[in-house]
Amino acid sequence: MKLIKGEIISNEKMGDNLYKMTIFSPYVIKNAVPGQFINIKCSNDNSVDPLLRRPFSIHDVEYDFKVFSILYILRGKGTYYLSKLNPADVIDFVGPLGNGINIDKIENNNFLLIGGGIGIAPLYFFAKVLSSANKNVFFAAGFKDNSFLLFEKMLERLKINYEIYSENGMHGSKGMITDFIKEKVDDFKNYDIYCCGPVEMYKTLQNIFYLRNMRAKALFEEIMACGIGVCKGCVMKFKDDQDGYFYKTVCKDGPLFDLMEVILE
Amino acid sequence: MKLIKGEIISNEKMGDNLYKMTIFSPYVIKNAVPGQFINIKCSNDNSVDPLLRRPFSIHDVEYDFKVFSILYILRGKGTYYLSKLNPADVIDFVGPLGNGINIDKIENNNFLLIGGGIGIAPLYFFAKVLSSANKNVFFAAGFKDNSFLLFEKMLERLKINYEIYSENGMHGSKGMITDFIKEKVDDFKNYDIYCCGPVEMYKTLQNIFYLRNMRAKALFEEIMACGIGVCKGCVMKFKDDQDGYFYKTVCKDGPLFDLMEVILE
Amino acid sequence: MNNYTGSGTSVKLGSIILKNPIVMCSGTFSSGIEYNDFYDVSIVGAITTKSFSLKPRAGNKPPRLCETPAGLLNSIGLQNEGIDFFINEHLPYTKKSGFNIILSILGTDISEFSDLAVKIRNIEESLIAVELNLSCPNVEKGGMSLGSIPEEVENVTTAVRKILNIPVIVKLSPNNNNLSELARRAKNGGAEVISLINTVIGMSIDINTFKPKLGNITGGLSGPAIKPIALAKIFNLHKEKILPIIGMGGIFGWEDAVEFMLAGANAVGLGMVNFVDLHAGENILDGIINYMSNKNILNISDIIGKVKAE
Amino acid sequence: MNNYTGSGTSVKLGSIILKNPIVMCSGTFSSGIEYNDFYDVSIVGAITTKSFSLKPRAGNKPPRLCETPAGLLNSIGLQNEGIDFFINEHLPYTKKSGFNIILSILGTDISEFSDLAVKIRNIEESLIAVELNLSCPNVEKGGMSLGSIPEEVENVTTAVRKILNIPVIVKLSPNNNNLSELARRAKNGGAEVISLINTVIGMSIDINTFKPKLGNITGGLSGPAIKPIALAKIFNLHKEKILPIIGMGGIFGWEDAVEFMLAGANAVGLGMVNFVDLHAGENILDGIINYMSNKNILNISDIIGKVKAE
Ligand SMILES: Cc1cc2nc3c(=O)[nH]c(=O)nc-3n(C[C@H](O)[C@H](O)[C@H](O)COP(=O)(O)OP(=O)(O)OC[C@H]3O[C@@H](n4cnc5c(N)ncnc54)[C@H](O)[C@@H]3O)c2cc1C
Ligand SMILES: Cc1cc2nc3c(=O)[nH]c(=O)nc-3n(C[C@H](O)[C@H](O)[C@H](O)COP(=O)(O)OP(=O)(O)OC[C@H]3O[C@@H](n4cnc5c(N)ncnc54)[C@H](O)[C@@H]3O)c2cc1C
Ligand SMILES: Cc1cc2nc3c(=O)[nH]c(=O)nc-3n(C[C@H](O)[C@H](O)[C@H](O)COP(=O)(O)O)c2cc1C
Ligand SMILES: Cc1cc2nc3c(=O)[nH]c(=O)nc-3n(C[C@H](O)[C@H](O)[C@H](O)COP(=O)(O)O)c2cc1C
Ligand code: FES
Ligand code: FES
Repeated sequence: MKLIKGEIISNEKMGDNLYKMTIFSPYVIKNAVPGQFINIKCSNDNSVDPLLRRPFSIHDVEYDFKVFSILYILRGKGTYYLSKLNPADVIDFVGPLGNGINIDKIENNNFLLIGGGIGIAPLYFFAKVLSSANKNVFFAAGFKDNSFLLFEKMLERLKINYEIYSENGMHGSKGMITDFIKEKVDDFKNYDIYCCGPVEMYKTLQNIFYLRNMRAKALFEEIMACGIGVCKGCVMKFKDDQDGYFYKTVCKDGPLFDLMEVILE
Repeated sequence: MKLIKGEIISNEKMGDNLYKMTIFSPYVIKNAVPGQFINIKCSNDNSVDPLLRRPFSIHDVEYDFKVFSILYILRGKGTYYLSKLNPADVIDFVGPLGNGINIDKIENNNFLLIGGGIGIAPLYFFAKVLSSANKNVFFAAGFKDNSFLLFEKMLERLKINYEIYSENGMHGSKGMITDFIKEKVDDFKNYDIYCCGPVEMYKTLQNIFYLRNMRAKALFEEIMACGIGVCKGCVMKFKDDQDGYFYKTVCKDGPLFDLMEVILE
Repeated sequence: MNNYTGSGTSVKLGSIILKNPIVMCSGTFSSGIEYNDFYDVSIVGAITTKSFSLKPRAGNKPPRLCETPAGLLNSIGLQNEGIDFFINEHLPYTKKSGFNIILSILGTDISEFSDLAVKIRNIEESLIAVELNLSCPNVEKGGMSLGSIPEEVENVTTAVRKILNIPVIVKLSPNNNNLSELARRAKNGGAEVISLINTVIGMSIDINTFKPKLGNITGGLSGPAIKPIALAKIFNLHKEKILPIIGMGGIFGWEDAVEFMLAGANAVGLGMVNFVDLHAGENILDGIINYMSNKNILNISDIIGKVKAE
Repeated sequence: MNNYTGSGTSVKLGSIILKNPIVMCSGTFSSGIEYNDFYDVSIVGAITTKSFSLKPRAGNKPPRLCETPAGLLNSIGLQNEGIDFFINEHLPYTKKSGFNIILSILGTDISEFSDLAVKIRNIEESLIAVELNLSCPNVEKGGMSLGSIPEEVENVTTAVRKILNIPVIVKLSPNNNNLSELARRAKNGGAEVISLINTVIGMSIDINTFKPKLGNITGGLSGPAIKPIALAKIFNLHKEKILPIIGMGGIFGWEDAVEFMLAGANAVGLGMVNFVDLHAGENILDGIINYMSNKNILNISDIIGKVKAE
């Protein structure tokens, strides 16, 4: 991990409030694994508004061009700032951060990736890595509406199996992606499962997997300050060996955790 | 005075750290008199950095096109923000503000305008108004270096008399404009004198005029918050009838004051 | 633009009823006259005037302002033209224009406050309330402000209360640790409402000249920077249920105003935001009304102190 | 990059001599190990560790962070792995890497502080000083922090001083009115330095859920927003010449650091700036050194307290 000034190669609108920014960085290309993120300063050099850096998952990596990208949703001041940047502008970021997924250590050949909303961002990077390693990948993605239409094109290009659901039925099948998982869960008994999405999705998945004694890993989000494990601000709750609990940092111990160990409140 | 969203027509670099911004505003065109200023929000809508509005003199007015302009020096965050704006962007400003100079009330036909540095900005508007009223105008301007070279072109077009000094001699004669005034002051005995410049210039001028029992008016600057006379933040010191003193606001009672009445500390 | 007179926006503070919770802070809105050029300021719940003393005060030596990160330091030093000026020059205009005026007064001791109250007795019916600004440094009390001494808060309030029939508001400074004691004393003295917070003591230095950026060396910090501090003070005081609160300190948008009410403010004070958004009064009121309709809140007073903090 | 060891940058605080005035604040730099990946953090004057308690502390329930205008609210709740963890896991690394460590310790009463001191006795020679974080709420004292009670400040300092031979620093919170009394008590107890300021109490509320944005309801405000407040506190305490001061609170650039020294800080603490500028230590040190050479300042200690404020 390093403090980097990276040149923006492109910054495009992908859908309603959805943008993709591509950044040149040989260092990130060389070091990043799926699930890791970068922490971006979203204001001019001397500005303190917004004050904190903003974390974004590494969404895609193009090794040939030494560029990576982030996929982001317009939320507040930080993402507004990002959305106004142009090619050739420079962003100041720290990364790659977090534990991420080291595929060399995984023996399984079958992978189920479950993404909810913007949660598909880091999972796409993972899917790409798995598919180039000739693993069998099934990508289950759920959205609110059709603002991620372009994402389906990207999945197609990966030549993996996928299923898309949207709550209003405008993209893929109508319904929640967790409905699909519930129905088909037995097909994935021997898969390694990775999820990324909102807390509500995680609660549902915990229930589904718990009943079947299955396990899964998940990528989490918390508001961050330092991004490197120093401030203990971005913590999640875990059961300890006794009847108590303790906290782990999302930025350093995570963002990848065992979904079945996290206490969601 | 009104809160206005004005469209930027142009925003050009005029010299080292010197910019000119032209803004469309029929309201300002209709109401502004020389010496008045506008108070600009120099950050995006929801940003608080910088927090306060920044005051800028009305520098030029083109009645035909319903545009006016400001001439500004890059100093800090506020002017940096302004310098990055483009034609068709909109700025949020309040104006026209301050007492200004009502030429209809002036009987004299001869005017000496003394400008130091960016102080020439509001005096140019005054010179233009005077020259279209066929008054006899002499513009004495002093600069540090040659960063105001383009300004001389503007003066030439007004067809008025002028004299330019610069401290390093790179523009006009070498020296301080106050040296010129000191030497020629008797030529201007019956002129109405208006000045705008830094405090050091004002102190020198006070001395020159005091010895000769002459008077002059001057435009002042103070850090401002409200810009409309409410907060009493932007005050200058004046002698009162007894031996005491009192404060007047630059934004509302000024920025034009009798140079000989102000206590400069 | 929304309808400002719907009863859903009205709030009650002791015997004071405001048509909406927007109160302009003392010193940031003069008597409202200048802002009336920008919008009809009679729409706001109340306008607190600049603090007036018995005699005119020249104020502190400049510079009096300095911008800090998301904040404004000021050391105006309570420059004002004296209470007579308000009565003769401002009041006729504010009456005619239907402004809801809270008159802020300022004294260095009980006797100045009493003299002020006597002058106000004649104009009482044109005012909603009187607000006591107790932050003027008092020579006899070793330069401490009356507002930091519990007995003085009670005594001054009692003295003013005796003379006037209109409600008395006491404005407290956050630079005190004992806000609940001060509020209790204000209540004992007969105050009906607490205004909280005044500015926080701060300072700034020019690293080239080595001079303080304010002529008075230190000053009072206001603006968004102090918002979380103000909220915590209001939340803590509200819990004690001593008196209703006009909450202020860094409110910039309607969201902030709602936040203050959730924390326990019965009404909200807009201070230096008026310098940046010259239509802040109507904009923030509009925002609150939209929020109410989006959230189906019939009476804004229903959200006061409703932060979920067990 | 500049040369950091030139004697012109060194400062003296009691018997502590730092090679330069840059001190990393407790809780914002861990023990320096993570930041050492970004630059050689042994260049800074000192690194104050996260506050360690006798036993590990789980900390407060999340969310623990909330951004405010130019500020950061935190309610970490002093999560730490306990003093033994520091001694066994961090100290070997910090020793090897030549970090100048100020160990921050945290107790709920005198006995915990004494027990901590006993543990530290064995590693004293690897530390520059120990800093007492007295802001932990104490059950016996009705939830008040020890740091707000003058006698406790003195007693805790005395107790630690008796056990340890290295200098003791006492860190004070700005949420107290009586800073000079607290500093005098710290001095009586044998402290050589005061660290000022810790975070300011603040709060923030989500207007959609009505929930406080921090799991712990209130938290501590740090960052540029509090800079003017910190400066005024340091200026006022410095005037009393009780003890040397490590000044902190909102320092973001070298200009801020200089401002703090002019106000009276003998050294400057960098806190949450480390989260935004991960090279803050070297950047701010570089800035100070450039300023010195531009201004012909031979010794940075010559500017301490030199604000022109008569
Ligand atoms: C590890 C990690 C990876 C992420 N990856 C992505 C991604 O790939 N694409 C994407 O669109 N978003 C991602 N997010 C969320 C993203 O950080 C927030 O959307 C962003 O910070 C919002 O900033 P803002 O200024 O636009 O909004 P604001 O409303 O101004 O944010 C206010 C504050 O909340 C924090 N915040 C708000 N939402 C979140 C959140 N969900 N998580 C953490 N902090 C938050 C911000 O840091 C800030 O302090 C990720 C978050 C984390 C922790
Ligand atoms: C009536 C009036 C008319 C002015 N006309 C012009 C003009 O025509 N062209 C021009 O270039 N400048 C003019 N100025 C000065 C201009 O307002 C400042 O240069 C500008 O505010 C600097 O802002 P900044 O954020 O770039 O600098 P910063 O360094 O960030 O400013 C910091 C703070 O100081 C204040 N400030 C700094 N310098 C001045 C100053 N000289 N006067 C008032 N406030 C100041 C700012 O408002 C701000 O609060 C005028 C000032 C006044 C009062
Ligand atoms: C320029 C200025 C002048 C002020 N004058 C007074 C005053 O005369 N009386 C008073 O009680 N408060 C005064 N205040 C304090 C405000 O009324 C308010 O309490 C404070 O600014 C916090 O609110 P804000 O952050 O919204 O500005 C003044 C504040 C400012 C900024
Ligand atoms: C996330 C965080 C954790 C902190 N933890 C501690 C701590 O453990 N001990 C302590 O004495 N101060 C702690 N502080 C306070 C800082 O040391 C410092 O006094 C304060 O943040 C002001 O400086 P700043 O504005 O530069 O951050 C913490 C501050 C932050 C932001
Ligand atoms: S953001 Fe600081 S520990 Fe995770
Ligand atoms: S800026 Fe407020 S009175 Fe002039």
